[in-house]
Order: sequence, then structure tokens, then C-alpha cells
Amino acid sequence: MSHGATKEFKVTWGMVIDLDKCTGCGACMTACQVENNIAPMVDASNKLRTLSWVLVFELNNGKSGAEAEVAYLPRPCMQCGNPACVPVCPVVATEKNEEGGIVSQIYPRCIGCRYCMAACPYHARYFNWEDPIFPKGMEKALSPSTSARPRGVVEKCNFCHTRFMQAKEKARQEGGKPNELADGAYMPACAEICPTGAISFGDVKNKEHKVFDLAQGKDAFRLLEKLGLNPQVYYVSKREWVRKLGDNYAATGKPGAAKKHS
Amino acid sequence: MDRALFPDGLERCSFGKFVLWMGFISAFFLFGLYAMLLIFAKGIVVTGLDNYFGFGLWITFDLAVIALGAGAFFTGFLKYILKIDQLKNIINLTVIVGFICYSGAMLVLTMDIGQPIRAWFGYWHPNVHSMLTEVIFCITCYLLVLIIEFVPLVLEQKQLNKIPFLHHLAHNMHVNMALFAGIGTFLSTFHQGSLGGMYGVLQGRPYAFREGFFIWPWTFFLFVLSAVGSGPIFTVLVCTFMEKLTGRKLVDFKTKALMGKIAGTMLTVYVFFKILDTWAWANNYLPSIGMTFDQMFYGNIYGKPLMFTEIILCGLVPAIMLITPSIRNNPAMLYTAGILDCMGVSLNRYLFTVQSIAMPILPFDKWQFYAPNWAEWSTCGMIVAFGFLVMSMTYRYLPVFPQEQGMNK
Amino acid sequence: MGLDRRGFVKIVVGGVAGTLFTPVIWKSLDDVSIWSQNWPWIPRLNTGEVKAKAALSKLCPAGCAVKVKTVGGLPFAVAGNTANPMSKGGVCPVCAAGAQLMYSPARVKSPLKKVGEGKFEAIKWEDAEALLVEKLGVLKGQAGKIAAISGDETGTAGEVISGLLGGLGNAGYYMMPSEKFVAEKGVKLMGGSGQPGFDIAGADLVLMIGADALDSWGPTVANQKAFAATRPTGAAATAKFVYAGPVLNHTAAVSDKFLPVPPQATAAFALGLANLLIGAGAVSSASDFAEYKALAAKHTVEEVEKATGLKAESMKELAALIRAAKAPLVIAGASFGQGAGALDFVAGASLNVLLGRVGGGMTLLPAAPRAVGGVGASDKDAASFLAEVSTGKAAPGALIVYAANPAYALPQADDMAKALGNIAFKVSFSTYMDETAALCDLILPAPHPFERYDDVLNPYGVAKPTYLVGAPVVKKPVMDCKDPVDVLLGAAGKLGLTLGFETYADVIKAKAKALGADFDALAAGGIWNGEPKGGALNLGASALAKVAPVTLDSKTLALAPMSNQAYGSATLATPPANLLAVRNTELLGKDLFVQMSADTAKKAGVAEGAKVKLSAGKGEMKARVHLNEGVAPGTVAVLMGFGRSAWDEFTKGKGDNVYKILTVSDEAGTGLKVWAGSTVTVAKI
Amino acid sequence: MDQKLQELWGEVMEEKKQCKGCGGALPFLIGFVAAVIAGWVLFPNLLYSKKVQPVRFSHKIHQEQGMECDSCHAFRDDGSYAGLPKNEKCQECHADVVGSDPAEKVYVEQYGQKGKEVPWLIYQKQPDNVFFSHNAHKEIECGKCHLDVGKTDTPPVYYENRLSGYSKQTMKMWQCERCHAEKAVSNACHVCHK
Repeated sequence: MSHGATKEFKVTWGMVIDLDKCTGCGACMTACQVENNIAPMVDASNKLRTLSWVLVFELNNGKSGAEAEVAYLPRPCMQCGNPACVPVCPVVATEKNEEGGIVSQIYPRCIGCRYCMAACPYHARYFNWEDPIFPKGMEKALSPSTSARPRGVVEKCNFCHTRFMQAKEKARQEGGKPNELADGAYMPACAEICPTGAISFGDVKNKEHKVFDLAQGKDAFRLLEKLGLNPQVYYVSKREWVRKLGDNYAATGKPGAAKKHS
Repeated sequence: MDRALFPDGLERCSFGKFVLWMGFISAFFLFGLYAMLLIFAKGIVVTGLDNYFGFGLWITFDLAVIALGAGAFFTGFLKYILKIDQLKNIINLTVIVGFICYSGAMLVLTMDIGQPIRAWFGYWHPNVHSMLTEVIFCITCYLLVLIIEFVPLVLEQKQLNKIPFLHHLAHNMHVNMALFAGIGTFLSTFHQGSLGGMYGVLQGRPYAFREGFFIWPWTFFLFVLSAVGSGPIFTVLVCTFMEKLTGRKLVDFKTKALMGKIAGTMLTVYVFFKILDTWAWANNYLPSIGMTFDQMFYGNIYGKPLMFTEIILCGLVPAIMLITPSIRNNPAMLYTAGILDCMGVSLNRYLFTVQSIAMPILPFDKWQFYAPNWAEWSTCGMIVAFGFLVMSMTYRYLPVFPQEQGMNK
Repeated sequence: MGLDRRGFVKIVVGGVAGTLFTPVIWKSLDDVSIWSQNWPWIPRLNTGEVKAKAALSKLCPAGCAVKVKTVGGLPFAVAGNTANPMSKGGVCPVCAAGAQLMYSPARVKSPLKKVGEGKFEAIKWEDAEALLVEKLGVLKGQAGKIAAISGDETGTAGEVISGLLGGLGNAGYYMMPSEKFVAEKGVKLMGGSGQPGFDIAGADLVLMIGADALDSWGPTVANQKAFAATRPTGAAATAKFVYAGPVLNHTAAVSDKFLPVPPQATAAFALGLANLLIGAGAVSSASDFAEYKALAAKHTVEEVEKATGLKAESMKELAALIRAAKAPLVIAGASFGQGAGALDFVAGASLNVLLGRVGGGMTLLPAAPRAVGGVGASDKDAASFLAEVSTGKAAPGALIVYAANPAYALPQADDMAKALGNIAFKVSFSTYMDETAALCDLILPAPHPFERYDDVLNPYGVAKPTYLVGAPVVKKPVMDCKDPVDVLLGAAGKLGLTLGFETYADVIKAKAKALGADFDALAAGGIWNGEPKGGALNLGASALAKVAPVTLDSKTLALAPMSNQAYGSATLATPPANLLAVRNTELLGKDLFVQMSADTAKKAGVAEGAKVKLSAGKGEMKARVHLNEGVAPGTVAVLMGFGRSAWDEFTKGKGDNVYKILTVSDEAGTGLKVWAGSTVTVAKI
Repeated sequence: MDQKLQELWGEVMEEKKQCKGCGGALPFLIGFVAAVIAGWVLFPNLLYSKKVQPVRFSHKIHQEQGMECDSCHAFRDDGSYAGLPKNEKCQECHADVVGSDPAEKVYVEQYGQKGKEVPWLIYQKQPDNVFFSHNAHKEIECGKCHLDVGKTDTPPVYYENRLSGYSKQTMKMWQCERCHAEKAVSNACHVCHK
């Protein structure tokens, strides 16, 4: 298959998440649900049936007392450069084909086979187990950004793609270049709302965008880098244990060392 | 009562007994049917599947029955292409078993997808890169082939065969059966392989991911081999089970042993490569991504014993038993080896489906557990019941076993 | 020619063949396919122009200055207001769900009159207001017969309520317990006056003792922004943050250092630190320095270790960090934002005095001018008041509840709910059907923050006097509700009082004017800032002398209630959208998990997942155990905000309410009721 | 039983023989032509239900007053397209009845003055899952995709597909894709879907 082959784009939207700034407050998860019309669930404690396009994981260093450390890791879709989910879809309901490198997911096309979910090691893909049922009246507060999905289809974070479209429209209106958006012209809801600004967003190939440098910083890493999926989401932490945990300790050359934490 | 419909010169149980039997099986069928309708009405939220286990019992079941149904294409290939004539004694049965397995698998797949009404999108908007597209294409086409192979047998029904047109149609179809067998072999090889390929390409699932040849990961070939290494013997097991049930001899042991030999040979090749593949995976691939062999297993239900059971007890052992003539020619040993063989292949499909997605890939994630619920079990049960019903009907009314009359004099 | 069967078959075959040459099949297939891609029962999106309007979201305790995004006039999302210097574009997780909360199933949809136990009847506004006037009119002029409890310490609504009570000859305006209440007492004990503020943005080392400043203490979004400014991604941090408290919470997770300190040892920890600092040469010109020094000397590192389990090294390292800092700042508070004793506050604040940071890091805010005449809030808080009601010491005939939920959010909550039963007429002004509203005789639905005028003056923790105003985002509330202040002003008029205003908007305009602020600019999302007042503080040594030595018997565990802003507050059950953020190690199904370290669990004889009963005083709660190595030794951490008995299907009956097992004790020397040092017994069930 | 079945089969065979040669190809042709007519003429009529606009809006009259298209159909500052005007815009002139046309009275009395937006039927309405940017297509003539209503006195009839619920004029995906392909614009899913 197409593994190992990363499709290159002139613009590559990427996220850099500073784990040393994420307090785990959850505002990103809420903003994401609001932007993307995810219906609230009565029992959201059953995490095996929820829809969380961005999910904040809790990581710990396994120590106790004053040695104990915790880090929160928001996990959106990684928009992999070499996505595992795209080639497996039997009906082309997901593709990575558009300038910007965002992996799309088209709900009216999806047949709900869940093969892409089986393919994604980040668990970024979610299945609509039920039709979206909003408490009475709450459908008046639906966001115009994302169509509501029926049950039986897969969905995932798309970096609030509609905001990308809107940014391009605005650029057109103002006589700017829609294909060369300025830093900050396009921001996903999670990045915009984060009260500590832990989430930076921009074109990782554009020197004018601050994520360009951030993604190359010495403390930057990507999750499961060794799998070769080439994610467009980068994480930054000055804490070594966090960085090492991100790739199964592969960086240390000590395979399996992460087992204690799993 | 329905004697006129029996195959020439064959005895069958009384109609009352048959109705009772069919009623008993239908109870399971109807219960599964209820679950299926519920699933169509409410969606697969009624099953035990979840965000981690998008694939579960259904996919395992599909893969297993498709592998076990491989007896149809491989026996057809040997009979019609390689002209091993002795296989005519069992070829009808392989076709019926194949038909049941594939039609059942198709039905389960329809339930399994979230939007069954869009199932045909696989043809309308195919993604040629997806192994699943290949599977969808091949298994539906192959099901057509199986139906074409099944039709002449139906037309040979005593009363139908009296109609000259149908008689001739059946005859002509028989004459051209080699063509269909050929097409079937091609389609079947590909989708058996694609089913393996489906897992082998999962770059994000280290338990399943494999390097490979050209676009095909090694699992592609391993799945083909394991299917042909188990399908023929599964047919033998079905045949023997029917003999026990009906108390009549249906296929001579020589033919069964031949099927055992065929399966055994293929299984041996398979086990050889499977061990090689596992070794390379554990020693080369896993370390390259920062993982270890030990990390692939957890506790009892995801423990190493499962893998060893699959490869050694249910792989190597039956392979040796089946290729050793002295063991193979002992009926009890042949059947034991057959059962082990079929269990091994099913276990293989289970591990690739469930274990590979149960394993935490994110280093801070946990092993996940999955138990199929009643809706999944009962719908699988429905397929099995469907198989029993079809088998019972065909056995009663169609001349499935050419040797039966001679052997039961 | 007759049509025989064969002819008929031919026609049919011809028909089928002909159909293939028409669009019938292909078009139908295509349309069916489209139909299957766009099921009619899936909700449709709203259309129209997308606008963003500045608003003041008082859904969280501090209030967030936000922008509400609307489509065709309907609010659908909340975004930050980057122009507002306080929130700087940040939004807390509760306000992020603000638009959806307008349609919360828990909203009170119209005025309700109680007609039986737990039964209400919808009534018209004019009848509801008449009933209110009638009940208050009967008691007018009888001192002690009308009381009010408010949970809104920043809004000018409080002035109207206390003004109304004053006019009716009553002074019983009680605030729900809060940090601010305790901190002001603490300041008094240190020889000063006013509301203390903390300049996190100006500090290069922030030591938070108990105060969960980056999640639920003070103006959290402003705190988070100040924190974020000191650590630009990819560059060196410009300030250090240290958290000392019972749980490795959200604040601790991003702090440079976490020191586990059991909740009852907060003061001892602060004094131990003072001892080390004095030992390293810190001196203060405060009049009571000598006394303080002697007091601190008792808190040696060994003593601190006994009380907290902290190693001497950790304490020394921290002292060294503080010594090295140019602008250190200490913030002391309860880890859950209330119930701490004034002594805990004084102990923490005394470090600021010792470090010479009063006026710089720690400020004192001047009293603001009132817009409505009156006496203001009582010296007692609602907990003390209701304790008196339960013993009969206070016997009001009518109670007004505004933006407060005393039946849920006071220690020994069940007793408090019972005490409310002693009051003959209770009226609740509430947006949502909370536990207290469910006990009231009359519920007057209040608008959602996006539907009304409201204001925020000096949310606790701000370093400078701060004033924000919010104007409605929508033209009309989505429910049949009225602004409580408008209702009260109307009632006042009918009762023959003149408070000088017709509507809340007028009150706020007057308030803005009194402060010298521009109302219109504020309503458009602006901010007004004044200057802190000067004034020195002493070290509070005489008060601190009463700090009791920490004792912890082996049978009980220290209780550390934990608040997590996303999960709501006393007056807001977890918003439906935020349930997703609740971890399944915190709430699973209907089970709440209490957290403790493996060591503590072992001592208590419980294991991961065990079902336990926590009891203290008369209260008890049920939960399960989750092991968390970030909890201080001998401490059990319990999340607040669960165990709701009213509200909606999203929250009702999930988990248990930790307030039920908080026990009140009298703080030595201050006369305060405190419950931050509650202890509990944990037993397996 | 045996006998009965045999008889039954016999009958079937019998009938087959009798039928041979009756009617020739004529019945087939009749069926064929009938089906073709039904498919091309009847079917489209059956497939669509007709609807009329809630208010008989005359573009002609408005144009005669000297109004330009973009007086009402304009781009907003954020680059999005306003589409059909809301009451706010209409009421700039029609707060009260100003003319003699009965349609205006309908608008003013039933919608404008009641504060109710007119539920206009949109001929090209796309479903929620489509993101269409008018801004990106503003170089293209409106009439290329939209009905030319500019000169009409009575708005055209709205045809609603009974199966899909879409307007007859709603552009299909293949049409979008064809034009994109011709103009060498990306046909990636996300270019149009949300």
C-alpha cells in the first residue's frame, strides 16, 4: 500500500501543542463540540461510545508524592502526512487531497464500515452510534460550520475546516490571497479558545507563521513518530518523560520501556 | 409426503421429523432475524461494539467463515482445472458450504456497516487503494459465481430435471463449469488475500502490520494459504457431521483423506511461512517502532498462549498430522486434525481482528476489552442456522452426494 | 385480438426494456441515494449572517468577558474577546458552553408556584409578582423576618437586594461562603481593610498554597493568561509557578513544582516556609515581626515534615527559589475556593508581608461607591445564617434566594436543606432548576447571562479595581423569564419603597457613573480599571498564634474537595457539553470516584474501584476509589459538583455531593465557620 | 402427492406449447413505447411537486425602481454571501404598504409587520453538508447556475423532488466536479463539503 509515501502540499496546516501550558481545563473539548455540533450524551462517562474530536488525555510519570507529575495531552486528529485511515476507506469518504493537507471526512459518503477507526492508532476517529439528539430547543444553537451527522457514519476532527473556508472567503473579499493566509487568519475553535494559548496553529511550511519554528524546536515531538504516519500535529514539552512517552520511548532506544505506564 | 421430490433412489427421514428438525433450527434463525431487524432499526448501538472495537465478533466470524468456505474454490480448482476427478464425490458439498459461508458473510457485513442502505457505494464510489474495496468486489462477484455453480445442482432436482429446458441448462452449465471454477479461483484467491491485506496494511496497528511484496503485505499470502489449508478439511468435517446426523454414508473415506492431504499440504506451507513471518515481525519490525514482542500481549485473554495455540497446536500439529499418511488415514485422527486446523484458522482471524485493535498503541493508553453481546451472537447464530437450513433442504431434495446411493445399499 | 398470457408477458418485458431507456431507474436510484445521504430527521443548520457580540458570561464564578457568535441572530458559540484586557481572548470551559446552556433542559421555563412536595405549577408573571409583593408586604417592617441569600458577590444586584431589605426594615442579606469573604476577614486580622488582590502578571515566582489559581481560584482566565504570558511556547519561561496543596490538580500539572500538602496543614506549611526565610535573612518592618519570628521558629522543617510529609529538602529548595525571586507572590486559599479559615489566608499572606510584596504583588482594593443606598451584606455568611435558622435562633418568614444554591452547596448540605424548610416562604430567582429552587415556594426564572444586563465588580483575586458590564445578546429571552432585579425593583415600588431605579440596566448605568466608567464602552466589551489603594499590613502574628497543631488520627482521612471549573459550580450543574471532559476515572455511570494515593488506600484498606462510604458529622456519601499518586498522604480528594438532586437528566443522580460530608468547625480566634480541614472516615461497602 | 406434482408440471409444459407464436413482436413494442413515454413524460411530473413562493416577489418592479442586483444580494464584510435579504432589508422600503400590488400587502401584513422572516424557496439550495463560496465563484455569471429571475414579474414555480426533497434546480455534485475539472480547480472533497 501507500505506506511511507507522504503527500506534499504547499500549505500544510499544523498544530503545535505546548503540553507545559495545557492545564487540562477542557475548554477545547467544549469549544470543539459547539463548533462541530456534537450532541451532548446523557451518559458521557461511557468513553467507548462518546464523540470527542479532541480528547484530553492525562499522562503521569508514574511517581508519587512530590515526585509525581501530570501532563495533559489534547489529541485532535493528527492529519497525518501519510494517513493510515485514508487508503483503507472503501468508498473514498476520507481523503487527503486538498491544499493544506487536512484529512477530510465526508459524512454523506461514509458507509460506516469503521475500517478507518481500526486503522488509526490515535483513536482520532469516532463512530456515530446514535442519531444526534439535542435537548429540545438546543438545535437552535447549532453552529453553521458543520453539518449534523446521522448515526452510522464515522467522523473526526478536521481542524475546523469550515473556518479555513471562511478565512479564504474573507481574504478574497479583502482582496488578499486566499492561498496565502496570514498567520492567525485561520484558527480552529480549540486553538482559539484555549485560555492558556497552549495550542498554536498555522502553516508549518511557512516561515511567516510561528508554528514553523515551534514545530522544529528542540522540545518538539510527534506522537508515535516511528510508525511513520507523519502527523501534522506537534507537541512541545520541556519535560523529558513527556517527550519520551510520546513515542513509546523509541527515541531512547529502549523499546518497551513505556510498558510500565500502559 | 414429499417423496416425489427426493433424489432418485434415496431414502430420507419422515416429513414430520423433518419439519420438527427445521422448526428447531428455525427458532435460532428467527431469534437472529429479530436481532437483525433490531439492528437495522436502531443501528449497531445495540451491539457490544464500541469506539475501540469497531471490528469485533462479526468481522471475526466473516473472516473465519470465508476462510472455511474456501473449500469451494480450491476444490473446484483442483477438480475442474487440475482435473482430480475423485473430488467429484464431494465437490457439490463444497459449493453448498461455500454458498452458505459467503452469503452469510455478506449478510453480516450488511448489518455491520453503519449505513446499510449505502452498502452499494462500494461499487458506486470505489477506492481502488482499499483492500476492503477489493474484498467487497470479489466476495460479491464470487458469491455470484457460487450461485452459478449451485444452480445446476438445484436443476438436477428430480422434478425440475424433467423439464427439458432446465435439464439442458444444467447440462450446459456443467460442461462450462471449468470456466466458472477458474473465475472463482481468481476472485477467491484475491479476496482471501485482500482480507489478510486488510490487516497487513494497518500501519498504525503493529500487531497486524506487515511488510510485503509490491502492494501486498505478507498477510495477503498467508491468508490465502491458511484458507486453502483449512477450507477443504472443513468440508470434510461438515460431511462427516452430516453422516453422523443422518446415519448414512455420504462420501467415501478415500475422498475425505484426499481432501485432508490437500489441506494438510497447504497448511504445511502456510505454517512454515507463518512461523517465518512471525519471527521476522518480532525481531525486525517491532523493535524498529520502539515496541517489543512482550508488549503485544496482555494478561490471559490477550496472552501469548493464544498465539502459540494458533501457530503450534492448531497449525503445526494438524499440518504434521495431515501430511503423515498413517495418521491421516485414521478417521479419528483425520477429524481431530481437521478440527484443530479449523480452530487455528479461526483463532488467527480473531487475533488479527480483536487483539490488534485491543492493544494500546498510544503509550499512555490501556488495553481494552471487548465482549460481543447477544445481538452479535444471535445474528452469527442466525447465519449458522441458515447454513443448517440450506444444508438440510439440499440434502433432502437434491442429489448432493453422487456416491450416496452406492454406499448405502 | 385478445391479450393472452404470453402477450401480456411480452408487454411487460417490452415495458421493462423501454424503462431502461428512460431516466426512471437511474434518476430514482440517484435520488434515493441522495435521500440516504441526507436523512430528513437529522437537525438542520441555521442560516444567516454570522456576527460576534460582546457579552459578559457570568456562568463561571468570576465571569468571562466573551464574544457570543450568532447566526441569523441565534447564539451558537462563545469565543474569546481579545480586546478585553482581562480575558485577553480566553474563555473558561463553562462559558464555552454558554450558548447551549440557553437551551439547557434544566432551565426554568416560566414562573412556578409550589403546589405540593416537589410539584410546581406554571403561573403568570403578574400573579407571581403579586404573590411576591403580598408575602413581603405582610412581613414589612418586622426585623429579622425577611432575609436574602445571594451567591453573586460581584454584581450590583446585591445592592438592590440589600437596599430592598433595608427598606423593608431588615438587614439579613447573607452571602454564600467564598474566598473573598474569608480573605477580607484575614486582611482585618492583619491590621488592614479591603479586598486583597494578587498581581500574578507582575510576579516572577508565584507560590499558590491551596489556591487552584489556574483552574478555579479567582479570575481564572486572567490568571491563565498571566501564566501563559510567562511561558512562551518554544522559549524560556520568565516566571516560576509552585503549587502547594492536597492534590496534583490542573494548576499543579503545569506548575514547575508541586508540593503535596494536606488541607489541614496549610498554615503550618506557610509558617514553616516563613521560618526558613527568616532563617535565611528575611526581615520585615511590620510591628509584629518579633512575635511572628518567634511563632515561625516553632515550625521547623522537622515539624513541617510531621504535619505534611514533605521532606526538608523540598522546603529548603522552595525557600531558596523564593529568595532568588525578584518579585515573588504568595496566594493562599482553599483548594476548592471556599471554606478555608482566615488563618490559612493570613499565614499565606504574611509571607507577602515578610517578602515586602504588599502593595506590589499583593494589593488591597478600595471600597467601591454604591449605586443603591443600603447597608450591604451581613458580617455572617449564609452557612452561619442557616445554622441559626436550624436551631431557631433566626426565624425569618421569607427568604429571597438570588444566584445561590444553599441547599446543595453548604457544608452538611442535607441539614442546610432541612433548615430551609423552617422558613415559610422562599422565593428563588434562578435560571435553572437547582436544588434550592426545587425547595422554594415560588421560582421566578432569571434570564441567562446572554439575555440580560449584568455586571462584575472586582471578582476576587484581581490586582486592580475592575469593572465589567454585559448587555443582552438576544432581543428576547428564549424562556418566559424576567430579570430578577427588575422584578425586585417593581416589587419595591409596589411595597412603597423608592430605590431610585426602574430597571437593572439603570442601576448598572448608575454604578458605572459612580465609578467614573463609560457604560457604553463597557457594554461593548470594554473594561474599567481603577487603582489599588495603598496601606500596609502587619504579619497577623497574634492571630497566627492560634494556629492549632495538626493532628491526624489514623482512622480518619483529611478531606480535600476538588473543584474543576469545567464541571460547573454551586449554581451551575455540569453543562451537558462538558460531561465529555469528565474522565471515566472521575465519574463512571452514576459512580463518583474519590481519589487517594496507593499508600493511603492501603492504610484505609481499600483498593482501586472499591465501593466506599465516606462519612463525617451527620453526613455520608457513596463513591468508588480511584488511586491517584498526586494526592497528598492521608488525604482523600473528592470532586465537587456531582450528586445533583434537581437539574436535568444530564446531571441528576450522578455521583454524590461532597458538601454532605464537609463538617463545620469554629476557627480559633476568628469566629469564622470553616470546613476546609474536614476529616472523613472511609469504609468499604 | 407425487402424482399431483407431476400433473402440475405437465400443465406448465402444456401452456408453454400453446402460447408459441401469439402476437409476434407487437406487444413487446407496445410495452416498450408506453414505458418510454411514461418514463420521459409522466415520471418527471410525478417526481416533482410544485410549490409557489410565499410572496409573489417581482424582480421586474424592483429593477424598474432602479435597484441593482447587489442592493439586496450582496457580499458581507467577512466575504460570505448574504443570499436573500432578510426583513431588515425589505423593511427599509416596505415597513408599510407603499404600492398597490396585492403581493406587497401580503408581505407587509403577513411577514414584515409580524416580524416573521419570509420562508423563501431557494431554487438552488444545497444541503447542509455543502459549503459553497459565492466569493470564490464571483467571476462566473450568476445565470450559469441560477435561474434568470432578474426580469421576472412572478417568480418561477419551485419544483421539489419528492424522493430527495431537493429543488429540481439544485446543482448535482457531478456538475460541480465537471466545472472544477475543466477549470483545473481541486475536486478534493473538502473543497465543497463540511
